[in-house]
Amino acid sequence: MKAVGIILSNIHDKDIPELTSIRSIASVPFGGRYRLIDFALSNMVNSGITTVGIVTKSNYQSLMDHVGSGKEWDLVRKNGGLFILPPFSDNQDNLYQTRLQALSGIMNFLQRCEQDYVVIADSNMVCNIDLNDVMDKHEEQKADITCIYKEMVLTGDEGYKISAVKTDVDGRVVDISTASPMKDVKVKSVINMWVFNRPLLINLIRETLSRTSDADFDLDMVGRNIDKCKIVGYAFEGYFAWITSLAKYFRHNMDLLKKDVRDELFNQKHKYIYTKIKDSAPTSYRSEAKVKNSFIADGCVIDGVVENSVIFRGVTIGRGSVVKNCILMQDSVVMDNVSLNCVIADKNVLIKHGRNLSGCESLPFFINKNSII
Amino acid sequence: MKAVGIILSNIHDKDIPELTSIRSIASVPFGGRYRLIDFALSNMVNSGITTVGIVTKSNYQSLMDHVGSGKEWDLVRKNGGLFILPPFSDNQDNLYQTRLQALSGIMNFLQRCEQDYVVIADSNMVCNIDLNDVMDKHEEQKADITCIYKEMVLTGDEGYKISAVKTDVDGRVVDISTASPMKDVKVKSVINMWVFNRPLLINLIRETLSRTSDADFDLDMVGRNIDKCKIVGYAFEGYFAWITSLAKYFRHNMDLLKKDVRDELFNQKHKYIYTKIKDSAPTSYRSEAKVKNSFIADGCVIDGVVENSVIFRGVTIGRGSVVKNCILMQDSVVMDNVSLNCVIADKNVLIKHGRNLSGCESLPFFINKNSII
Amino acid sequence: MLTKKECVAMLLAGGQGSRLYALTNQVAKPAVEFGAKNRIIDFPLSNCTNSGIDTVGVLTQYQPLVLNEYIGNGQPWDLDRVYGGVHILPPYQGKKKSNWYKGTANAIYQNLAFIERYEPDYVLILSGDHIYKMDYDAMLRAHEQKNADCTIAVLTVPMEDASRFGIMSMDGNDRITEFAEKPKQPKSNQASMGIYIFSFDVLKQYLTDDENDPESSNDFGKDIIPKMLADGKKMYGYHFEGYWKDVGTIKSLWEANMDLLGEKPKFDIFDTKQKIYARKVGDPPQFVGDNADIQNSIIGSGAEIDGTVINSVISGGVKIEKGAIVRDSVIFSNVVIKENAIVEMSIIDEYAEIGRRAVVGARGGENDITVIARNEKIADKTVIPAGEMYDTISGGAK
Amino acid sequence: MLTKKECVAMLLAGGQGSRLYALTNQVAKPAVEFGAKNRIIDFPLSNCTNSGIDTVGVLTQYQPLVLNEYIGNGQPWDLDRVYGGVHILPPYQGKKKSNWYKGTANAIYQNLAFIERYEPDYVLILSGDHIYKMDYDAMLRAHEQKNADCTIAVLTVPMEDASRFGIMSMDGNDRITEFAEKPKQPKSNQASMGIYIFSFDVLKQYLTDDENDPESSNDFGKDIIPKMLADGKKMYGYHFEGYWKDVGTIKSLWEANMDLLGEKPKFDIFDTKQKIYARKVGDPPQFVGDNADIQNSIIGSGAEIDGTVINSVISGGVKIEKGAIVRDSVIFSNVVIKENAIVEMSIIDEYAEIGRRAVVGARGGENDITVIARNEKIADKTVIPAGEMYDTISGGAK
Repeated sequence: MKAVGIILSNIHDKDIPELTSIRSIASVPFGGRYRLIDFALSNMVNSGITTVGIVTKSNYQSLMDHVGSGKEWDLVRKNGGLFILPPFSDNQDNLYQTRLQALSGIMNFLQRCEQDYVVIADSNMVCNIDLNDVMDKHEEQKADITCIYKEMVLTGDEGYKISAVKTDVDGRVVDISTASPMKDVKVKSVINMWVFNRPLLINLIRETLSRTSDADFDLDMVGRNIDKCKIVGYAFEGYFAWITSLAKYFRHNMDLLKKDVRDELFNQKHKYIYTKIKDSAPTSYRSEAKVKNSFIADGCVIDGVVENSVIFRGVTIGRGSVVKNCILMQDSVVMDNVSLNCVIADKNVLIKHGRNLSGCESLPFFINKNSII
Repeated sequence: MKAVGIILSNIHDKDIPELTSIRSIASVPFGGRYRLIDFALSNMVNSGITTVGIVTKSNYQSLMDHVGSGKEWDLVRKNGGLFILPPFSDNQDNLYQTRLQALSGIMNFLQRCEQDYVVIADSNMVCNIDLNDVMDKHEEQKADITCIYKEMVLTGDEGYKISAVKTDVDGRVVDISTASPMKDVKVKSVINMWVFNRPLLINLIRETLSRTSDADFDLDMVGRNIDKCKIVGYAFEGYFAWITSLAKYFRHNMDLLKKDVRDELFNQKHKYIYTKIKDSAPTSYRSEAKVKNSFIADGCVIDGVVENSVIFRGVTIGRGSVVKNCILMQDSVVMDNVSLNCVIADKNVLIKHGRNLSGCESLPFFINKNSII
Repeated sequence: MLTKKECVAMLLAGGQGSRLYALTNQVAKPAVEFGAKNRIIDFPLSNCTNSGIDTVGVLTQYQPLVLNEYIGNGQPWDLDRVYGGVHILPPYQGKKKSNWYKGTANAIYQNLAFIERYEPDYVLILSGDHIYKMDYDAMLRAHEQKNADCTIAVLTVPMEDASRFGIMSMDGNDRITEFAEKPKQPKSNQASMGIYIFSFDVLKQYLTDDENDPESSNDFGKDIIPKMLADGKKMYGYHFEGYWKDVGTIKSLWEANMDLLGEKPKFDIFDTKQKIYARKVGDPPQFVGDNADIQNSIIGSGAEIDGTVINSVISGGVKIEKGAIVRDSVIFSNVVIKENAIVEMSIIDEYAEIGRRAVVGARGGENDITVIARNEKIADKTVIPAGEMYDTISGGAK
Repeated sequence: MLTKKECVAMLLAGGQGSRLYALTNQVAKPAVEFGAKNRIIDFPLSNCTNSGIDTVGVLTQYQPLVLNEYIGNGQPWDLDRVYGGVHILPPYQGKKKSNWYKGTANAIYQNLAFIERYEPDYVLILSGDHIYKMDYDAMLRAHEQKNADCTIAVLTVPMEDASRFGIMSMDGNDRITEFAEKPKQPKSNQASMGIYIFSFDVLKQYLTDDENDPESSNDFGKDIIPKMLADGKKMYGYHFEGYWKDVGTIKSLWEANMDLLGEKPKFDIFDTKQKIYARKVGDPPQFVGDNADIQNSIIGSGAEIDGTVINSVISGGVKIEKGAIVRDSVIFSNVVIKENAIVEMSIIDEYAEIGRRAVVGARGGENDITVIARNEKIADKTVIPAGEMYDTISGGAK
């Protein structure tokens, strides 16, 4: 009960227009049966956070459908629970653009909470992090702010600016800066997960926005207060995937074919990733099924060849079809004698007899939701 | 499972600016512990409706706080349950103005439902109606649309236009028209509760809006189809209060001091009105309490005189104070030796020692939420 | 929602299910797994939900811990209602006496107060050991239409099996004229499915009379139904067509699992109109490895398959390692089958582990199903012969 | 959320509570009403919730129907958790034996499997018949800090009452040096409140040993605690200051209700920081009529008061008609007190009806509380003398 969780559901909607034209980044399907928000949300509830606010802006009907009452995350509660925080009415024409504006829109919520800490997270990432450990260290070090970072070697194709921190020997953050990514540079990258002391956060947001209305969270709010506040870094050592482009979406789904990634994300006792229950049947492998190295959700009927693929719930793959290196979302149907390679099919796509579709890893072939091809 | 419920939460926000500047009409407090939407919502669940969509537009944070996950109405469900339907993102600058526009915004929801019927209700009214009986008659008569009406003698001060229907001997609606109310005229007033066959409703909304974008629900959508559809009337005989002005808000709260009104609204077996549970203590009557003819919620501490009043949860009334003909909302504090007559205090008001405030029935003295006087 | 309930269902889940041997040494029969992601009780519970019945009493007294935990608040079946929903009903001590349930009728009798709370017109009596999908609402409408006192669901069975059932004779209007529990010389092949709808006032009267009859064995099939028939009550058969299987024996449980397989399975669990719900949390998708070969099988979520699986039903969380072969078998959840082990014609209960190169069961007759009990560890290279009930922990043998 | 639980609470709600006479003829003691809107069990359950303990086993075997229904899914106490939450634990039949709970320790022993599921470090043992607000978390932290095997909540009682309690002697560090269950010659006035925290591994060991000891009465106070003390286990007292009352007798139940009244009540239920939750649905506000005169009383929702109420505790849904007088009494929910009836120094159980001009009880000593049992109808003008236990339905008398 000591921390409230805040998840920003819309901040990165522009990154993958293919997937987010019809939904928020938070509700992008991932890994056979999940939505991206499942990771942030499950991380929070697994660490005992029972009050979570999801900041929304637009396109959040699919998100609300997915999280529903919060039951799957045990967030139907008398005290606390799940809160969808829609934008304010007096602000309709002028919806938030920045992270700070988003947070300033939920000031009432932040004030009414009684928890000591606020854990803030984006919803465009995949990881299984023990936030309890983060909060314990935050308390032990008597920090005002904990910045969770991930040491990573940049590839130069991140496609967006990255905030990096420098820390001293005690782990205290001494610098935060933003730069366009350069190849092969090793940085302590801010991964947009933070722990704040709640009253401090409220003051900092107010103060920062009172000076510049489009102030930057990392640089202006945190960066300018490095001397005034005790800001400590927390190095996250585990698997971390940032879903920031369609190619990365593809790559990180494929990561799930590695046993160590699966084990870390999904098979840690007491740290499961929860998602909406769909009551599908088991998956049925028919007599012509030949499946290798694939991650396959419930309710599929497979009578063809599947290799190196992530198959979502309720997908049908017909006899004689060959599916390799693909991501097929919920309820897609691949009829007979189809050949697919490096294809991402959004939900409920129908691919007719005999089609032959092929993309490549850096540019997967994308098929829109509900298409018939 | 045969009908889906739709509640319009914002249609009448302009009617009582005193109470709705900070909330939707649906979340206006009423009758000691309720919010107006409790009546529409409870009527629906009492008739076995388990899927309810609440159409929202603006100012709906207090409404979402009140209905929460829908637990109090047993609407936390795997299949169906409670849906908050926010406005569409691509329409932010152009939020719905009319009832029909509001419904057209939830077309997806209406299409995805599988129920045969749609029950539509406004949220600015107080009644306990057996919608099962309405639906049974709708089915028996093989109607396309049932218009629930109330026979009433107009007072001329309704302050808004009223739609009235005419029916033939079989109860079929033969005319619907709108007119400014005239005193002492008896009409079959449309009370904005309808039963539609779902596919028909979807078609009618589309068709009507395709011709006129600001078309009227009663006149354009229903009125112009009187010959094409079978529209039957259902006369609601019970207590019905329309909360359309502050004076009416006052008057209809005072109605609750009548035993027959209370019994009809609150004491019908299997037809309770549900609301959010607050876990208040019982109400405590101290040694100087003198209470008569009043409706008093839980968690109050009363040590003064209270007469002909409606007292919400958690109100404190100090020694020597006299409260008559008042509505005091949640957590208001009346200190010692205060005299109040015909006062409406919004939530969390503090009235200091010795104050003497008095309004009259047609113009109650209104005190804003959180005021200190 | 605090409304009167038209129909309350009472599910008899109390039996030990001793013909399931090792599988029910530690859990009650309705808690036994079925079909890669369900437990047996999912079927009657889901049927209730899909039939619009939202108030269910589950009568338990034998090894109820796993079952209680599984049913929990009833949420997976949408039975976590504010009023109604699913309630576990164990035996209890009253002021004057305390009794374990004596028979099926006595179990309901002891819980009349539970039923009365909902003021139902009808009571539906169900068993916890049948696999089927059924619309109880249609049966209820038939009961109502005929103004019956009791309606019994009827299935046509092969004549040679008839002596294992309660057998009915009916007139042209489906009114029951005769009823014989497990007759040696059955007069028809119309068998009771053990699913009854009673008008509540009639049921209450007969249960009360039955309780006061010291001669009675307090059983629906043996006492209540024959007595009502003798009294000339209006009792009708309701014909059920579709898949129905009593899974009270190892053989029938295995067969029912096999009935899920094939291009056109005898029992279609893929039908999304009548979903069978289950309590499931936290399982990721299944992973199929490079060495896997899976044919004509169904597999639940979270399984990791790197071996050969043929004609089998594999529950969630099962691991089948490289080189292992599973054929014609039913593997319950969280079982581990190690490298190069062979499992044939077997049922392996939850959390068991089959060691490397071990051989469990053999291809053969369906009367020789091999069973490995819950939590058992079969050492590497061990051979468990066909037809064995392997149960060292609770000590039972065949 | 499928996380291990630091502490699981086990609530002993099994006792018949025979010293509450008529009030517990039809319901278990923890289901008896208290304080205008609660039942006794609300107190330990709410304390758990307010202390961050979200996993509670409730051990019942006597008349559990009302209690089971009341606890239901645990939602009012926020104990409807997906994992954890509140579970009713009745006795059950195992493969080899079937036993009613023999004593408090045996009841926990029979449910070790339930506790183990949550892998707790600590187990909190509670009773279902105490009225108090307590932060169990603070006690847990003390237990943890002292690395104790067992911590017992301790209350200072008047010396003359000490022989009714388990009495402890402690050293300067609060380590318990002596424990005597209801000693004739108490050595201190430090009384056990019947609230224990055990480190689970230690508890498990002692319960298992106790079960194997044929001489044991399987009771915490009589067997487990003295045995642990004799073995030199680290046992500490945890001092509780605040209101606490065992409401196991009619007199103490009445007194505890009276303790809620006054400008500065002995027990403050208005404190919103530690709310006591209750299952409540559908009640409208209370209505106070033109003829009412209410002083120094607390009244629950949905009551309709048109008579005189003085120094009394009135539950929800009670009707007190014009001219009726209720004084120094506790009226449970849905009681009707008709015109000009007089009720004094009484406890009237749920759904009872007091006829016109009837007189129930009399002003007098607190040892002469009059009790009218559940559902009783007192005819017009009947006089029920002080001290009577009126119970024609379940047939009990004082």
